[in-house]
Amino acid sequence: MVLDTKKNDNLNDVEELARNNILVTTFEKLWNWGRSWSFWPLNYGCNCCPIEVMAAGAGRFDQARFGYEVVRAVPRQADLLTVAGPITLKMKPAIERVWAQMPEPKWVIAMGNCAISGGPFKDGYSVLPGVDSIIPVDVYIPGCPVRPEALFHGMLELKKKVQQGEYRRS
Amino acid sequence: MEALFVNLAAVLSGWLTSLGLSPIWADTVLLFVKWIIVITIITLNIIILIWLERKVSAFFQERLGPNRLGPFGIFQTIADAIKLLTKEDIVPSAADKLIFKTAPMFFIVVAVMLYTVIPMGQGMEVINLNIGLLFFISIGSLSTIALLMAGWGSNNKWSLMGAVRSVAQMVSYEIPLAFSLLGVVMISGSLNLQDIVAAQGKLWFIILQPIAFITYFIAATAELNRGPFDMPEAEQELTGGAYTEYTGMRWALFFLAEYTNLVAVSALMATVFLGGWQGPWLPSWLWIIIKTYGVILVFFWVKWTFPRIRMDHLMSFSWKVLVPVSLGNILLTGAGIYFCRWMGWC
Amino acid sequence: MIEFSGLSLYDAVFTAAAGVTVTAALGVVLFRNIIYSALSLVLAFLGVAAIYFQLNAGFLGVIQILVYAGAISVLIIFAIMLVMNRPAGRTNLTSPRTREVFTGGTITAMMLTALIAAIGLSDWPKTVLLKGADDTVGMLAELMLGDYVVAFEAAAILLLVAVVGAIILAKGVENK
Amino acid sequence: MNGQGLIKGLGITFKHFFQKEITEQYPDVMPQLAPRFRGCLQFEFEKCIACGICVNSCPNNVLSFETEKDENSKKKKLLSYTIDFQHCMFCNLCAEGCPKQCIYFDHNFELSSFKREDIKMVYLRPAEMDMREEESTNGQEQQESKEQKQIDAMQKALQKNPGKVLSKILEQEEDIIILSELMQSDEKTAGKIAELMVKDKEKAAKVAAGFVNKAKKNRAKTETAGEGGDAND
Repeated sequence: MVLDTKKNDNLNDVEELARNNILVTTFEKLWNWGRSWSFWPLNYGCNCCPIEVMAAGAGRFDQARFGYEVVRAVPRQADLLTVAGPITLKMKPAIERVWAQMPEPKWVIAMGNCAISGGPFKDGYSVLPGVDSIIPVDVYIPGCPVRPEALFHGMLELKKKVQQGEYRRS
Repeated sequence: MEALFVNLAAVLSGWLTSLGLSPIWADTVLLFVKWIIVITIITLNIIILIWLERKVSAFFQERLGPNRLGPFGIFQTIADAIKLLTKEDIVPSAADKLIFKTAPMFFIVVAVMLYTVIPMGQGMEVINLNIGLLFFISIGSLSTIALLMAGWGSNNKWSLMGAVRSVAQMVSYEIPLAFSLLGVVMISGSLNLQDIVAAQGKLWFIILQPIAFITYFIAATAELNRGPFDMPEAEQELTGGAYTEYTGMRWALFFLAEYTNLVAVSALMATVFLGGWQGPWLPSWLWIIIKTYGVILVFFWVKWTFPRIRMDHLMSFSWKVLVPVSLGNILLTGAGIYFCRWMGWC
Repeated sequence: MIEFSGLSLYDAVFTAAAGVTVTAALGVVLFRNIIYSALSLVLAFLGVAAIYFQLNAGFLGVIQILVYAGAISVLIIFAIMLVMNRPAGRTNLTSPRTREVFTGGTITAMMLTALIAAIGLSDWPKTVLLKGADDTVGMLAELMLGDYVVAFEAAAILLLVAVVGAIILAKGVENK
Repeated sequence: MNGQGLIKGLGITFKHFFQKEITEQYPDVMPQLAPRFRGCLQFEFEKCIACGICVNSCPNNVLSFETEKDENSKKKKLLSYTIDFQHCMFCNLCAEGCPKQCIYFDHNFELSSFKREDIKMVYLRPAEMDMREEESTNGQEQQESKEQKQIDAMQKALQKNPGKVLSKILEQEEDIIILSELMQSDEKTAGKIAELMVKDKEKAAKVAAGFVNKAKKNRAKTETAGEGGDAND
């Protein structure tokens, strides 16, 4: 194990140690592989994007090809929160709670322009300017509504991100 | 090939006695080895089974199913298992921690215990109990308690509701389940599963007992909490039923146990109604696997065809249709046996 | 059967099963949470079933599991859950008063005396019944449906009456 | 009879089990999109005349631009153009109103990004544009080069959004699709139509109609030939 002696910062040393630790990094790679191939989504949405989510799960587009079809109704067993709709002030506590109930590691996809920024409803008195104002978002998928293929693209991008290990752990 | 595993067991037993162990201890060690083998096979089998269900359900809906990981997506379940193993393990602060943590273990232990008596081939079973069938039913009834523990321990309204439903459902469906097997017991005159298999040398009991087969199939579907009778974890009404609060590996244990139950019940069905390990050309342990998988595919077929039915319909179906029909079947079988003896056929 | 001597495996298994049974039975009485009591009742039933199995009374053991552990205790837990309306931690008796202790103690002592007397005065067979031990079910069937068929059917009718009575109590009788 | 429906249902799933899967394999095979599918909003800086119609017609304030008045020619000069894509609802009003067709939707739908800032698209004035303006001197040359430029632009537009451009010379949607397919396979035809569309619109319409008829005839011929072949088999 070679440590960079020039770096005096302790934190860097720890990171360096972690990076050079063969055992842990290999396991980490395996875990990330497993995680990236099995996002079990929990879907939130209002009207048009969820229709596309349903289409994505159905025969023509088939989310199951990537192994992401196990849609859980329970946040406790979900890995991926798909927010597909504008967040109103009334739904804000629900989203926050569901997010808090999901076990780590967890990810969020903001699907559609409503979820990203409030979309056409951005001037509404009760609409939040995007999900990222309450919970951290990993992938933004613009569209109105998002095509099922675009949703897959977002999920595959997230897969790349997870496989590289670049995700936060709160 | 036929006596492959039996010979292996004999060799192991001989080796153990040559080490200086007394026969009783050698038998005990051998029993544990058998258990470990059974558990390993169950786990591997279930990894394949979950993949199979995803693939089969996809084909029923003209989809492709998992096809990215490995050939035909066969490693999909392994990725899921790795993910579930590394998930955060949440125990709700308001839950009854002891009961919450014990429930999945209890469930899987009960599910694995079912394999004690199932004959996996000629002379291949963990214990040759003379009351095997009854043992299977009685151990199967214990899984209710595990669900009840999960539902109550979670301290969650969905969990409790799911547990209450599952208990009501399983207690009512145990009666037609046991009654439909009684016809078979009356014909074969034994509760030993190997004897029942031997009694089917000429004619499978599915031909002699078609009504019992159908009632058993329906009751078993309800006992397994599988669709269309998956009321206890109805996602649309109860989010996750008794498993609502479980995360990661604890939830996976429940899932594993459900599939273990599925395989056990299918294997029992193959044993009792479809001639067990008997069959031409192939070795006996292969026949039981083929038959079990056939029954499992029928379970999949039923699950992915029918929508979930209502709770009160489910209960009234059990008490008003299945129980009388299975009782009638017993009466009919008794009359048939008397008639047969009177005519001098048997 | 295999002959045993000293502390054999047989004894070890019996000790384990008996230990579980006694501990669980104590748990039923001593737990302050009534759900815990009910669940340890299940454990006690299972321990008793294990002892039955060891005594070569497999049928009895299986019925013990099926009826007591699988059905009756489930119904007990079910009833507790449905009617319980206070925190589970304080559902069992915590500090019984002197009078209750006295009454309960007296009854227990009487029962125990009767039981010991019954065990001590009976003429038990000194050897385990080995002949035909494989067919305990058949023997039981012959006894129940042959010699004691009247008692058996009477018990069945009693149960039926109880069920009908329970339904009438629960649903009420409509006056026409 | 009771249970008949159950058996029928089982039969249906059994039938579907053996039918061919209808799944599209997206990342391997790209989906067939309709010609007028609205994917990502594209902007061509050089063609924009900064009239502001797009900005005014946008219901969600997605678009905005900065201009500067040129001292010499007293024309408005576009400095930057911003598409804040996160509010867009793909209504196409901007593209419909644009007189120069410099804003349009292409077929790219893979827009997901890890950061919200990446969704916003900002177009800055390219440096070559100023240089080119200084270079232009002679009137005749300018006229010619202007025409050439227009033809080039038209060709580009035809490539990017054939349906919209061709709707000016052809009326029926069916014909438009046929012609756009024809042009995709044959560059020469595309160039010819673009040239004619800039110079003489009526003639362009006639030529286009001719092409369409020819294509239709060819298609009919191949179809009948195919049928004949089947009959012979």
